[in-house]
Amino acid sequence: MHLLSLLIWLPILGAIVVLAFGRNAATARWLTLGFTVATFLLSLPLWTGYDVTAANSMQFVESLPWIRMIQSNYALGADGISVALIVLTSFTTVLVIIGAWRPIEKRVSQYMAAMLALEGMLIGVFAATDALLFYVFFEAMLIPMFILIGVWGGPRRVYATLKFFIYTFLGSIFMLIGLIYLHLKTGEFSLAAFSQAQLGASEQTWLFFAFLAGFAIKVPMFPVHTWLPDAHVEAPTGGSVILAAIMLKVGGYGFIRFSLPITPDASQEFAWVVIAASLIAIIYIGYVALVQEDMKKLIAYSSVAHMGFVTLGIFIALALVRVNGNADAARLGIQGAMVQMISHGFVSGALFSCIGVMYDRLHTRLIRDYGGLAHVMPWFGTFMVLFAMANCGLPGTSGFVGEFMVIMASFQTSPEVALLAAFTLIISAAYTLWLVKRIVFGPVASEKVAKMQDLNMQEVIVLGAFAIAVLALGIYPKPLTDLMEPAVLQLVQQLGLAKV
Amino acid sequence: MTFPLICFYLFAAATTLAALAVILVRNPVHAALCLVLTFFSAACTWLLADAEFLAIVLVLVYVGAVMVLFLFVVMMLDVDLDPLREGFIRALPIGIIVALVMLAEMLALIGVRAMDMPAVPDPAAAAGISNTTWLASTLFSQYLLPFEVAALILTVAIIAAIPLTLRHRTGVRMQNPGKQVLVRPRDRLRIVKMAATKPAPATEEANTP
Amino acid sequence: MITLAHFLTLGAVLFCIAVAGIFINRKNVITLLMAIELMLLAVNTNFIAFSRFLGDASGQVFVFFILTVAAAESAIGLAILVVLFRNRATINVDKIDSMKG
Amino acid sequence: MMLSKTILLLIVLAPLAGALIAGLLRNVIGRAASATVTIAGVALSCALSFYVLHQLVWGGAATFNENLYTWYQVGHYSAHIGFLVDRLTAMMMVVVTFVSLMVHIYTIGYMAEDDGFSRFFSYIALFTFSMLMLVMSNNFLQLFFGWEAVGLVSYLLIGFWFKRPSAVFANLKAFLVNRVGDFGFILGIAGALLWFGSLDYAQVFAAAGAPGSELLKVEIIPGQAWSVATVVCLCLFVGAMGKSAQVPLHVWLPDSMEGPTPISALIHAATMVTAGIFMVARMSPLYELSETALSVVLVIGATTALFTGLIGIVQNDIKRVVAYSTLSQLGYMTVALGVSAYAGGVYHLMTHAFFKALLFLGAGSVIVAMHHEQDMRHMGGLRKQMPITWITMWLGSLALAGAPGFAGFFSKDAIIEAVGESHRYGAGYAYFCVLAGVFVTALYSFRLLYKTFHGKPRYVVDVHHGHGHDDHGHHAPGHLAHAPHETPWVITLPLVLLAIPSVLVGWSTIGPMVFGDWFGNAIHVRAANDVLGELAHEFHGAWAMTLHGFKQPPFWIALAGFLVATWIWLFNPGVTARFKSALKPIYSMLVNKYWIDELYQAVFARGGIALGRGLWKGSDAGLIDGVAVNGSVALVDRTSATVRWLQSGYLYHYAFAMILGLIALLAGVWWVAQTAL
Amino acid sequence: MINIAFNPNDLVTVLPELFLLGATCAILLIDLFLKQAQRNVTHVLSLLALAVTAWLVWSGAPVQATPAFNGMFVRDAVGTVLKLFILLTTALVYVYGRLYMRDRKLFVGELYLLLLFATLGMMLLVSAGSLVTVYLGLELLTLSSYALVALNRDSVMSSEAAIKYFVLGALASGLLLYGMSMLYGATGTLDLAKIHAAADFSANGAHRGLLAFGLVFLVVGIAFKLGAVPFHMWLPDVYQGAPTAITLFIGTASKLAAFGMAWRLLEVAMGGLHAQWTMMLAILAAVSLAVGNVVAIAQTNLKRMLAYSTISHVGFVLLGFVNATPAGYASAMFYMICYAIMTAVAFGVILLLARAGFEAEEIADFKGLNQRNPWYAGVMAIAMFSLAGVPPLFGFFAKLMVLKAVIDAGQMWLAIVAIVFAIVGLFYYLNVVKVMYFDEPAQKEAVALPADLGMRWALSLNGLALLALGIGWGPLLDWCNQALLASTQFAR
Repeated sequence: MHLLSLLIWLPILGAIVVLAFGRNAATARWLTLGFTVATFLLSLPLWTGYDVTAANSMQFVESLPWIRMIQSNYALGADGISVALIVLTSFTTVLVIIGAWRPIEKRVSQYMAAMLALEGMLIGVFAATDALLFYVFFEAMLIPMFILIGVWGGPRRVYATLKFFIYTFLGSIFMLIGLIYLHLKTGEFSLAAFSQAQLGASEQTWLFFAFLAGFAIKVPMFPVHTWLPDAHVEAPTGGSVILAAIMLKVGGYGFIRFSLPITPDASQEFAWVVIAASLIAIIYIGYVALVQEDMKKLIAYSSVAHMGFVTLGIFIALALVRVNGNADAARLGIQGAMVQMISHGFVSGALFSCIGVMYDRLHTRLIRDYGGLAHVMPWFGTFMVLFAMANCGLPGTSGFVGEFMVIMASFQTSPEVALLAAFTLIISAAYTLWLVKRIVFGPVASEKVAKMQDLNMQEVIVLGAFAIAVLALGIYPKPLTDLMEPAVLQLVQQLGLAKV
Repeated sequence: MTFPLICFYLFAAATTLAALAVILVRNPVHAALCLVLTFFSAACTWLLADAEFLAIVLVLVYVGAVMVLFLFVVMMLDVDLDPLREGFIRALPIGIIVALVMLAEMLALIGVRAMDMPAVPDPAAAAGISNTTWLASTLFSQYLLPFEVAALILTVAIIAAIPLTLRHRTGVRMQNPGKQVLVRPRDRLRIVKMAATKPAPATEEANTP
Repeated sequence: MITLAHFLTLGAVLFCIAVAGIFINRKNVITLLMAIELMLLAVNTNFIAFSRFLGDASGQVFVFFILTVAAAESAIGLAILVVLFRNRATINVDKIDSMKG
Repeated sequence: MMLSKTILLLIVLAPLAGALIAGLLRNVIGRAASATVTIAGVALSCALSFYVLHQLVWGGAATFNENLYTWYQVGHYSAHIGFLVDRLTAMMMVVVTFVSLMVHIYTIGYMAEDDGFSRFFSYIALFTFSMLMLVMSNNFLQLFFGWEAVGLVSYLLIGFWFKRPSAVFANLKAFLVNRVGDFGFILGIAGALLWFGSLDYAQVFAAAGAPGSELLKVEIIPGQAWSVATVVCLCLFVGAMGKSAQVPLHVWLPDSMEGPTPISALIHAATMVTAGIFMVARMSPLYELSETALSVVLVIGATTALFTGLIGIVQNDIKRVVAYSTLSQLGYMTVALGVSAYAGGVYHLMTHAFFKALLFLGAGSVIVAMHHEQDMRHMGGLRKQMPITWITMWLGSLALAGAPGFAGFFSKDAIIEAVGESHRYGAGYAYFCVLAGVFVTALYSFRLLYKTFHGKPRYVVDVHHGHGHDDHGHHAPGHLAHAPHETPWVITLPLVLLAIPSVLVGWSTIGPMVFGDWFGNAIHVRAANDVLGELAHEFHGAWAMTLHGFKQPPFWIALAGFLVATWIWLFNPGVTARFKSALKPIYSMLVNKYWIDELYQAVFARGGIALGRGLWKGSDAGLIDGVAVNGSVALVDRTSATVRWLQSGYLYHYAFAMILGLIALLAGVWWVAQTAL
Repeated sequence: MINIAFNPNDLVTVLPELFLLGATCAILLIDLFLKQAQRNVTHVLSLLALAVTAWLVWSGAPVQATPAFNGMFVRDAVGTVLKLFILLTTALVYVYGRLYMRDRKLFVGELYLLLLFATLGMMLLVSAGSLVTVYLGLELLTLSSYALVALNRDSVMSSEAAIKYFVLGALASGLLLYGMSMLYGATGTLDLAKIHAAADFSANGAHRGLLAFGLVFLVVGIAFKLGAVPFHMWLPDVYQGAPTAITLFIGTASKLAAFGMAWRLLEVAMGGLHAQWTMMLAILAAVSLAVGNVVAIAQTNLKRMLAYSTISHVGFVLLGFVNATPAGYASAMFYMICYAIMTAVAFGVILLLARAGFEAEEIADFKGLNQRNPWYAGVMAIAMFSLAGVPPLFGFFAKLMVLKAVIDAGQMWLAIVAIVFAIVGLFYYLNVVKVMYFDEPAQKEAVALPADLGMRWALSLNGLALLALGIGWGPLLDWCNQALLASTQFAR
């Protein structure tokens, strides 16, 4: 049963089918919905079929020789971390397609095809266990995203999409150098071989920074985050959702898959760099988010801040396992980072969908154009407040879980770090709720706002699904953490062993 | 200093000076002529190296064909000379410096001083054959393939040069003698019958009120 | 006695004159072509000298080919020059700059 | 015997179910059903809470401590959802559900004409659920969940009338200030997890109580070794300061009066704000480890008790007076905690819940009668129109002022005496504050009564001025569409029901709860700190305490306050103007609430925005984007535009380039050859 | 006395070339008797000739490298691979260029003949076993190319490009010859393999200076042919000035041939001095990458932009040489083949969109192509992404292999330079995609494309090949690798 292959190629096949037969917009929509739903349903057996008790955390393994000469294989596999992210991807894509049902009117089939291709590649990234295959998916997904932002984007879309493409390409190509080096060192491209490669201190150092370049930009971390606000602002709603909900996760996933196991010693030595950048992201970016005038930009900055928790959790784990010898806390940190990723997927996806709902009605994203939506769109207001609360990490919503775990874990090694990280409680509430205050509450801002219609069917489905996910994860995160536990455990054990 | 050496110096000097003249004279026609002189002198030095056949070929082919072609083109194009010399003085020092630097590097790298070895006995002479025979035996045995290719190259030159320069001018009036001969009077002259009387002018009447 | 060095030096000098010619004659394409002919002469001199001093015929054979090709080259080159002159009414290199940057 | 898990779950989930039904299906089921279903849920919850209390106190039930489900389990780190139900919890459950039930009933009347009727019920039921989760928690995680959840509902309710800019400002402010507290709180939780190894109360207390735990030190600031208990307790207390509105995080509570009055009663007086007090009492095993932390608690509490009370004197908004009174009373509770008189604090919490809810609901009743006029300057003489409200308000005020025999007397007197007994650092200051606070309390309490119910009416009834909706803000100040009259029974009934415990609850409970061992091991006090234990020796029953109370300074001070208030506001209302001008600096300081709001506004709000803008424009847009990103792009572009002209179009330049390249390569080779030799 | 040593087996070895020569002569004669309207016969015959030649090359490929004509000619695996792709790309020139040339009244017999002769020259060049054959093959190619560039003799641009090409090309071949004379002087032979055997490459060798000196000139000649900075100056002007079909030819087939020449001269003949030439090539590569990518950004003419892009790609090819091992050469060859295929697509689309009187060579001409002709916009986008080196397209893997070779050679700095400028390169490739997809078209309605089904299919397949080879590039890489392993082994 080649489940992972199916998950990767079904959407890509769907993209071709939609391009070929999607002349009619309605056909394109329904076809796409069919493919995404099928993919989502197929991804569920990953979760249910994942055996947490098995000795090997990597399951659903597939391997075919790809390029014999360089020992690169079409190798797929998924551990709990991958499974979680794959399910997130297939889930979010369905919602994105539903969300795009009405707003996307021009060149529908191309939009849908780009989304499907993107989905397939994203799943590919999370499923690849061959570094070259990973890299191919990692980079290839830039193409549909580039087109998505550029064709269906806002007025400054060209600047934004070029910036997005070049920025991310810049980082990843440095990573490519690292991958090639590792290939020369080990003679193959499998991630398992990479993680077992014996590397000296200086080798690890530059490899670490090569990977950092790739993943830090993707995450994105301070100070290489500036592509994100622009990309988000200009992207169509679906693009923003995918970007925030899934693409950013690739960076965090990369840290877990590459940086930590391959260069554990350098990661430990330079963890402070990442931790410092994460803390800056949490506080500095929080302040920047506070003063944004464009809603999407605000949420984009908030994404940067939230992803700071991901990197913090990942790298605090190193200090925990290496310095404090506290493997359990390290697991907590990584779990926290992972939960934060999944949660941020839901929350940011939902928030961007909310902004899309507003944008579709008023065609502006400026905060000052809105106000009093709770009065004219009560259901929308409810959802918006819920997701805002999740965004500022209210317990009971998914946003809290990851933050809580990361703060707990980081306190185990450094109360100072935890202190700065916990600052998010204040600043995230400040920017998110101030946003809510200005758009949802208060007097109805204008005649136009007064005429806004409450959510339609598709929007209710999208936001409702996100809401259920946010609450479910917030109330009962254990299924998720249990799913990821074997993989995290294995990673932490690996971290404990020095390579130098 | 032997006689051949003196000859060599003489011819070499002539070659060099003529070559300098090629690049320094104003008029392309003069330059081409200087080039001819350069080739002549060089051919002489080649003779000193026992390369009689090539020396003759150089004179025959180059001076006889190529240089004439050059001259032909120069004259055909009838170029305005004055603008072509602008910036000459300005470029001269640079040219000299570059050439000298180049020369120094080349000589240093080749290691000319290490090359003062005498010539081996002329193998052709040793074998008792002429230089031409010696050359030909190599050419037609070892270098058969290149020889054929050289022929191809000449073919290409023809195929290429003809369409580039051959020009069917349109709009040029030419006489066709055959047609002129075959012409008949009725082709040229047509007799048109016209009414004998002219209608009265109506304009004057119209003008009177 | 004539040594290899003499010929090589002559070749080098001719070569450098050719180079200087390219530098000095900034305007006239024909002179540029002549400079290149000089360069070929330098090459040929080298080959002949080496051939003589090594007692090997292939050098001279090569010269033979070079002369052949150079003739063909001149034919094509001059043909192109004629085409150019017809189009531009000049062979002034300074004027031939419709493509740049 | 064991408490039934099902019953406990029912207590928690009944309000939640009500909230969800009323909230999500409000358009389907209608207003009446929304109210019914929530009230039913809370009533069930309340009844069961009483049952649980009964079981624990008289039924001999053991403390219930069980996890319901695991939230996450990573290595030995785990977090659960579970209940710890002992007498402390049970008492809180009863207080919460009872007051909540009263408020629910009251709301039917108070919100009768509001569009958001169903929504309101949904919110308050949700609040009840959250508060129960908070108090019933057996671990820090769930505590924090409840902590934040009540904050959320508070946020939603303060901003209930979301079209009012002041309301949405106030709710944002409340949430943010609370978040500052939570910031400390979560660090405290993390500290407990680090140093005591668990999120579970029982395990944390066990670890903290283990010998040698005092010796644990941590150097947050290098060279300054602090006891970990101090660090944890202080961090947790920051949370309590936020939630229980202690100075300097008190600023949100007065503004929270933007919410509907039932909310003020339920959340911002009786229950939510006391969560901090409850939490510290719950954490008493930890706090007992740290003298330093307790001193801080003491000083902060004392400061709050006195200085916020002072502001109450100059307020004209009826609800704000009660709000400042709440602040002040919360200060009292905190002071009690600070002197290790946890039981006293919790006891005051309970009595205060009843009488403060009463006062708020009474104030709300007045407001309804006055058609949503809240300014006392436009009231007066209402005692004739609304006698029930008047009497119950008097009873509540007497309780608040600590008139002997009333519930407030017992609790407050116990606290004051405990402070007097304590030798903790800062106790002297605290003693002064709480004594002075008694005077202040009397002053503003009776000022409120006099200005509202006595004297001459200061409002005008414009009968012609429209009819129908009593929409807020439609009338000029002091102009009413109808004459005020007594409010319907759904409003007065809760007043009466609350007045009963306000008056009577002290008699039977003071003995066991404060001076006895009623709380059992729920509250842990070290013998050396046990001021209540000291006082217990002198306690000979409630009657004796009441009589004794007449001899104590608090009574005389309160009496002085009463007399002054009576003299000024009942007999010489004009004298206030003279006071105002005579004490202008003090007066303006009080009116402006010590300028703390302005300070925060300038430093944190505007400062934060300025900082953010600076970072955004300067660093993000300027440095990173401007210089690094677009700068490098511009550099490449410029280079490109420049370098392309090397391709000059001139043949000889092209040839030069080749020759120069050749020369350079030759030189390179030559140079390498030279160096190699 | 003249001893003509002629081995009839040699004719079998050169059978493909021989056939092509014969076919060319036949076409030359047939074409003379054709009217302009029947020119398609020449077209078909030429394609046929190329196809048969390719079949001969493929089917007769010897297991072991076979020298012929006294080592003048070597038929080996490297030659086979390169020839096949040379023939393929030349065929593409015919297919893509037919309508374009017809619209410009350049649909003449000479076009076909000169291209065939050039192809023959390239085949000779890549199989050369001697300096003489290198020179003659090169001249056969370049002389034909000069003429092809000038073919549109009424065009100012064409003739200007031709004269520039010619003068600089003559200069370059002069320099190359000078280098060859030095090699000859140092070793006394013109045979490439013998040069390697005879030369004393040791640091204190007798003719060390001479060899090094000659090497510099060889490198210059190679660099010129490839178009490496600073010997690249002809390239943008020729790309722009030449008729687009000819640009396609110069950009694809002749680059492959240049690769073959580079390999023959540098590895087969001068392998012993690789320490020297890798250094030179490294510098040339770095400068080419820099100049090519940076200057391309400023271009508004697509052909010119592609010229600069070529320069940068040449930088990459040279990087493969820096690791002077069969694997390194294989990566360079792989890259060159990849580059040829990608460029064919790009020029193919230009040719497709060009009409009589409209060149479609300005980037602005592609505005909104996606709305007019989405399929070809897609094909062009694939080409651009591939040129930019974005996976999963072929171009990425070529870059990957080259980078691997460079890093393997320990030249990390070069790899960094390469990727930094690859980023710079993204700008202009993406700009083309941007123009096609994001900009509004000048006119809304679809432009009628020439109804040459063969061209459309070929172009589509060519574009899809970039995608297909991006997924299944392994066999091609293996092929290149084995070819170079075998050939290098033989050359030693």
